Amino acid sequence: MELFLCALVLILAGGSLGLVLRGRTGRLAGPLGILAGSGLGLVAVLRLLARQEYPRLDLAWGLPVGSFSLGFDPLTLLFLLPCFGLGLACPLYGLGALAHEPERKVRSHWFFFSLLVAGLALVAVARDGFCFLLAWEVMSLSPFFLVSFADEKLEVREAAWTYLVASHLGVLALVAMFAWLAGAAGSTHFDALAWAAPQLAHTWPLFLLALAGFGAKAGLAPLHVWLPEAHPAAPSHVSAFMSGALITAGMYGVARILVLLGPGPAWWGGLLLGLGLLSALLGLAQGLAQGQMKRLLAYSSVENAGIVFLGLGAAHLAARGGLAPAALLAAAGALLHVLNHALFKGLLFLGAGAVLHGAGTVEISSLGGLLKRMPRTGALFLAGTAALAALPPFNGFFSELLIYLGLGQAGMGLRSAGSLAAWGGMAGLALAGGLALAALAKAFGLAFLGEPRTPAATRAHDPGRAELAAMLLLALGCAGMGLAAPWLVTVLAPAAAQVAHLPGMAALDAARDAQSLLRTVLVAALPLPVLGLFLWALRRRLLAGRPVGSSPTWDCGYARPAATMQYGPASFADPLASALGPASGIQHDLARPQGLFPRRAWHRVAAPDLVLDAVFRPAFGAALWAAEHLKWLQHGRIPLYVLSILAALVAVLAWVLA
Amino acid sequence: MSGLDALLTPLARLVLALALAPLLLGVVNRTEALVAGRRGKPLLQVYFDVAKLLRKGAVFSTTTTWAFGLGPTLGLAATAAALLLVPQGGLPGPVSFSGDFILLAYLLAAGRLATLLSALDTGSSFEGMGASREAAFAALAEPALFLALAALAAHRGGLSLHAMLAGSAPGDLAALEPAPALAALSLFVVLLAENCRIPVDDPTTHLELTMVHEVMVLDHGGPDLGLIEYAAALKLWLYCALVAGVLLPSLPGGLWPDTLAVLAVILGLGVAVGLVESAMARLRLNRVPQLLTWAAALSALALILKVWEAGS
Amino acid sequence: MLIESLVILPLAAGGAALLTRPHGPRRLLLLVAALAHLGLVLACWAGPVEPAWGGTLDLDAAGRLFLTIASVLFAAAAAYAQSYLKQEDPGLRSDFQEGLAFANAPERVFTACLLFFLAAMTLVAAARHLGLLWVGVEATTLASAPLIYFHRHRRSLEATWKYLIICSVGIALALLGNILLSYALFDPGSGIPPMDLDAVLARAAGAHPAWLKAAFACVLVGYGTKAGLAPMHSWLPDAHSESPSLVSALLSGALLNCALLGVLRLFAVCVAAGLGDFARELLVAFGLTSMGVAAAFILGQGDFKRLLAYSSVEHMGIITLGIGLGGGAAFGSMLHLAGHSLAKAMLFMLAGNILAAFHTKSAHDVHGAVRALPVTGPLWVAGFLAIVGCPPFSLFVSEYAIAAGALSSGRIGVAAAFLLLLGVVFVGMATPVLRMAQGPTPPGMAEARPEPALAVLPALALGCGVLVLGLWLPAPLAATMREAATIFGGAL
Amino acid sequence: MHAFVEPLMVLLVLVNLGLLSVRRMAWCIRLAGVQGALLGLAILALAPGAEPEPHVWYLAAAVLAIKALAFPMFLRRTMRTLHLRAWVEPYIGYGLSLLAGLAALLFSLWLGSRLAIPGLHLPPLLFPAAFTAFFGGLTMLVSRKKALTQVVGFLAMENGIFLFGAPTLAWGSTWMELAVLLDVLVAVFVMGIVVHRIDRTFDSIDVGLFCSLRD
Repeated sequence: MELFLCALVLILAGGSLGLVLRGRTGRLAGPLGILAGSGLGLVAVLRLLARQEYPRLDLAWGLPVGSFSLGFDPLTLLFLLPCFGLGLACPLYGLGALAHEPERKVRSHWFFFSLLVAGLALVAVARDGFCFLLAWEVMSLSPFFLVSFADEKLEVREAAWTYLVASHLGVLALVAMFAWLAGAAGSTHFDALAWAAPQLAHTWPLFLLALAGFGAKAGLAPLHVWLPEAHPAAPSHVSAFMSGALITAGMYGVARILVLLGPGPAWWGGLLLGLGLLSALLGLAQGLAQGQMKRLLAYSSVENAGIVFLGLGAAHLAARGGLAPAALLAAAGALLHVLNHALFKGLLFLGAGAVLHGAGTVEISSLGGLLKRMPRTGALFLAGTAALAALPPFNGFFSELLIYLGLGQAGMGLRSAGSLAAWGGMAGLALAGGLALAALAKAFGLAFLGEPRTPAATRAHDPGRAELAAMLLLALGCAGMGLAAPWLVTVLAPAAAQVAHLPGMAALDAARDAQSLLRTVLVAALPLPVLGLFLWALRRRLLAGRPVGSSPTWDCGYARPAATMQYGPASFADPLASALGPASGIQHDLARPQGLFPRRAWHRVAAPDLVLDAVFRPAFGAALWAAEHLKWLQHGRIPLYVLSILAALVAVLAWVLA
Repeated sequence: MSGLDALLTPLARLVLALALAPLLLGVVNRTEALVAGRRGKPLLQVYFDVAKLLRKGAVFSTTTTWAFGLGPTLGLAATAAALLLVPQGGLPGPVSFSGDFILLAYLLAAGRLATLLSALDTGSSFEGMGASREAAFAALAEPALFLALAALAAHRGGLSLHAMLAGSAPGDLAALEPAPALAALSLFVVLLAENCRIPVDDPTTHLELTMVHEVMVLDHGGPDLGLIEYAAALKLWLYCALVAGVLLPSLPGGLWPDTLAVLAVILGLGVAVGLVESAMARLRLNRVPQLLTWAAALSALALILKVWEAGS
Repeated sequence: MLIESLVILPLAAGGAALLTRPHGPRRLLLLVAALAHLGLVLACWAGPVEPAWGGTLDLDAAGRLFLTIASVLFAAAAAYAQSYLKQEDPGLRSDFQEGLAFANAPERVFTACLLFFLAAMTLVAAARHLGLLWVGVEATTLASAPLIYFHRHRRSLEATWKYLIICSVGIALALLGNILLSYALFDPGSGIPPMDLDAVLARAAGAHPAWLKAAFACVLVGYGTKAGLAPMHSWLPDAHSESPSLVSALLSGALLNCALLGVLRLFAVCVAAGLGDFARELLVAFGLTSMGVAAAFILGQGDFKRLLAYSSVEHMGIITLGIGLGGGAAFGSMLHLAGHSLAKAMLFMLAGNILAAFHTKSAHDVHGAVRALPVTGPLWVAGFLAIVGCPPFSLFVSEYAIAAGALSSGRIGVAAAFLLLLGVVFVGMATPVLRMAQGPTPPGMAEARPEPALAVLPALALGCGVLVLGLWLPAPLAATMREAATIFGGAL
Repeated sequence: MHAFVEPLMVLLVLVNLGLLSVRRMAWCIRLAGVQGALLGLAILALAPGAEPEPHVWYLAAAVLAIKALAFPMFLRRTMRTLHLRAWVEPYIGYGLSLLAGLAALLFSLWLGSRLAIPGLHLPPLLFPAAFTAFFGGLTMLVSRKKALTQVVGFLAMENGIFLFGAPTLAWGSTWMELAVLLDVLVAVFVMGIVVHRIDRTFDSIDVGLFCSLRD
């Protein structure tokens, strides 16, 4: 506990010192503080995990509501990992990436970054509803300042605005939820809330409020709209942290509320599963259609959030159906996926940042052939891609496998609707897997392979050492987590048992089974790399000493091939997009050449967010329209103002005396 | 069966599969030729092709990088690794566990990603086109595959491929029950799609604009192409083995009749593929998703039937 | 002596200001008087205060709270005035909106009226007699009208006239309410009691309900007009947008509170008479109406001073709503009162700086404030976060308490409306405020010009105040707020 | 003195209706003065006991001085110095204003019927008279264009409230009423000053011009 508090103090001190100090020390104080603090925090968390200690602490509190209660439990420890893990990688990357930015901006940037990391850590350890809300809001607000780093650009300002509004509206739902629950409990302490929840006649409004509030943060469709806007606008290490760590706060919130509210009805699980599936599929359908790498990755975060919620929903369904092993598998899969996602999405966003830095753009249609020019970034990005596509033996596969297994067991064990939901979840997850593969092949294949489509891409180069080190750290994490998956299951089991309300013994047994299963899986997956290496060697051996020529790519005899004629992002996505219909949201803007002497012709493809365009923009527009039409009330004429007072008086008197 | 046999028999069948897979392609080709009234290529033509290719040199595009080599090597490695999981003829595969079908699907996905990246590495729009279509069709085939396996899992009550395909009592004729029959049909469609057979793709055409798989490997030559051809044969064998597992009742007899039966069914499926190819025309590209959706719908129907049956 | 001196000190200083011709000493006098007043107010916190004028002046917890807020704000405004008045050109100049020539009112009058305004507010806060309270509120109107008309151009004149007429009507209604109240307390034995608050409270239980209800209705509409409750708020955006920024700060942060105190005093009588539920209904209705109307006007608002003004309407609605909900929400209201005053005064002062630098009140034409004004810009964003109730600012705590109060009393609809309107207001304010703060500076405007220290320090101090109250509520202050909430029928 | 109460009240109601229907500014101001005078008399008439106590006399004198003399003089002077046109210039026609006055009378009667206190014997017409004055004043505020008429309307409103409060003098302290009176006095003077300003700035005191501040 002391170690953890020291870490928090270090992080905050670094950021605040950076705000005060000038010059080089001012630039460095922030990132170094966060790095040191995150390292310390990681040590603290790992120690507590290893010892299975769950200390608690109450500190002095100066407000009449709430209390400053902190505490650890398996769930908290688990969710601290992405926070501190990415707290190690992202500032390291940012150190290099921001080296040439103006000092004033950089210093305030690191200040808000430190607030974000510390706020996120506090969210996980808070044991009091009000304290939680405070930390939550600090954590939610600071990314606004981080996203608007390059605020001279209009789209950045708009993205930051979208983020701010989405996150604040989410907070309002959370305020309602906690206030409601605290009103019933008479205290905001989590213990009191957990005690009070079962006494309530209806807990479903609380659950729905929490789902709205936390789901908005986690990127759960249809509340995900801020993600595809904010991630491309933010500096890449911020996108990486937001995508890998910040959105886990939303997942943590849902997991925590499932713990606090106690075992709810089965339909909660169904709802979670359904929304998770919707997020996964919508996120991919839309992500596939994107031509901008960071936007694509942002949608992939929506997808992965969906997978996590799908796992949580399946766990809930299975637990309510009395299938403890299935529940444990699904819950452990969901939680493991949280960690995995932090690693590979962090890696990919950093990689996208390296592309942005090296080639000056992340528009896939302007890239190409980067693997030759940025070989290290390319290799690391490919590793991240494979992990994200859940290919064995990388980490992503194991979490999805656990969720599949949970779904499968639930499908076989549950009856009627529950069973169909589980099977449907499995089919959806499979579709998501296929779509993810297509989207990632597009992101990596079109940007890193082939010929450069623009001169800027020709001049691309690998980033500096700090950036590469940060990416390497995460790539090693992806591979390591894959190899360590069987052991991780037992580490995660207590948290999974907590989320799914499983008795300790059943969870322990199930975890042991899962561990031995995963060991087998690991062994079964090993032939792939082994055989692959063998075949690679065989191929080199066969070609050695034989005539090996090189020539331009065979283009079926086309006279003047050009790099821009390569398959581009829109054409690559077209078959799937047309198969998916309107779900991909692709919009074509086509001006055909016309007449004998055609003027300019063009074909632009865009894929704006469907929910944003179909729901939120019209809703906000309608509110604005209504507000504009109410403004005649303030017409400027005194007689009518006095009349309104008179009317108010007469109305009140009539109501009072009637 | 002794312990050693339990290990050795699946391995032996694996070796058999590795050895006979090119023959299966030959059977398909020969069937087509016979239906068309030609004599056709020799049954062992694929063996000759692969052997010749492995002995050749290669020409690499100047655009390509090391990613170009991923397709042939990882593609074959993934298919071979996946074959390890497939039960053939009443016995589990060499590796079998609850949920092994998921590993199978993702191993195949890994191979697919490697092929896609090799194709994109050439920078040619033809290969990009092929990659794009391959990615699309594979993504849409995935739910059909999982739903079919789920229906089988619900039918036979187990999550390993062995349980799904061979868990029934001896003499249980799966083809006569609605759920497994539908699942088998669905799996067969997936087989056609995944192996780029008509009506999804025409492996013999040379019009690039209509091809999927062939166009992806346009730039590969020499040993690379040899590996790819062999991997294609293995993949076809793998899917045929899956479908055969659904169709084939567990035989009460010993090891040999069992093995022979499974070989017969697999080769029979090869004939079926050949017949389909002869009887049907290629679908328009934008009809393929519909076909795959139908396959998924069939499996879903099978699944719903099973769940409804269990509930009532 | 303490209370009398609280009233007399600013009066005397105002008189002296009228007589002092040179600018320097008079501005200093303003600051000294403000600080002295603040010192005296702080002295009131030390212990119980002797009532004055036969008990008609006394400070209970509510009075102390309201007075302290007013005094703190006045001190900040006085400090701000030092730099503000120095920047003001005394001669004829052209109005940036319409291009018409105008001059300022004499600074002597302005300073004196400021001080009289403080005296009147002190009177309102300290009054223990409903008649005196009324006189005080009317006096605030009269003292502040010349303040609004400091810049002597057409629009400020229009604003002043509207302010005068509408507030006078409102206050007349309040007078009617007071008279109705005295009838309500009629007792055949002893007749009608004096309007001394203690006596009124003592006899409230025997009041005639219909009369008391009518009285409360009149007072609510009457003082509510001055407190800016919708639909009687119509004067407020005009007056706030046209008056000098430091006056807007005082109007919004201090004057509205004082008027609301009038409503709350009578509300306490209603509670004592057992009509609490009835009165609460009215307060909740007016609170929500104010929030709703303010939200509608905040959405798409193009003038940033009017934006802040409508935000005041919204916050007065929140406070009224909280009192109406009672219980913990009433405590939240008291905290909200303090937080809103500090934050809003801060924002108005910063708006003044922005206005001075950009020469426009249009939120569309201002951008890049963070770059152009290195202190004002960030504080402007911080102030925005404070006023919309983001933690760690104190308005979050109070808004939480009010929402919790609504939910724990089972009024889910009210809570939902409250939170929804908060969300609408947040969106409505975020758009212009952030547009102003971010982005490149307008062409022709230098980046980063440092502001005078006294133009930003008061705002900074107020901002720190809101921040501190959001993290740590000092025990005496918390106790006073709790007591004040209890006076107005709440309990934590 | 009590005998005069009833006729006084009737007179007040009539003056009110008159205020709403006169067309000339001068008459309007004159009627406001008459209303003030009647108010002073009403205070005397409403005082308890056979002979009013000294403090009631003082207050009545102050009311007469301020409301019956000072205000009309001040307003007339303002009118002269501003060279105003003689007409009242209504938004709402005289007939409608009168109807509004009658509606106010009816609403006042209804209010009076709802508010009755056992043991408290108010003069029977006090309530309607006071409230008609009050609502009539408000109606003037709402329905007249000139800033000066609005001041008159405000005065009429205040008079109504004052009349309504007059009976409480029997029990209360006078100084509070005096303070109120003083406040109103200052208010009217401030308004007068502002009216002068308006005239100088806009060359008119038509408040219909006041619509530049709006959303």
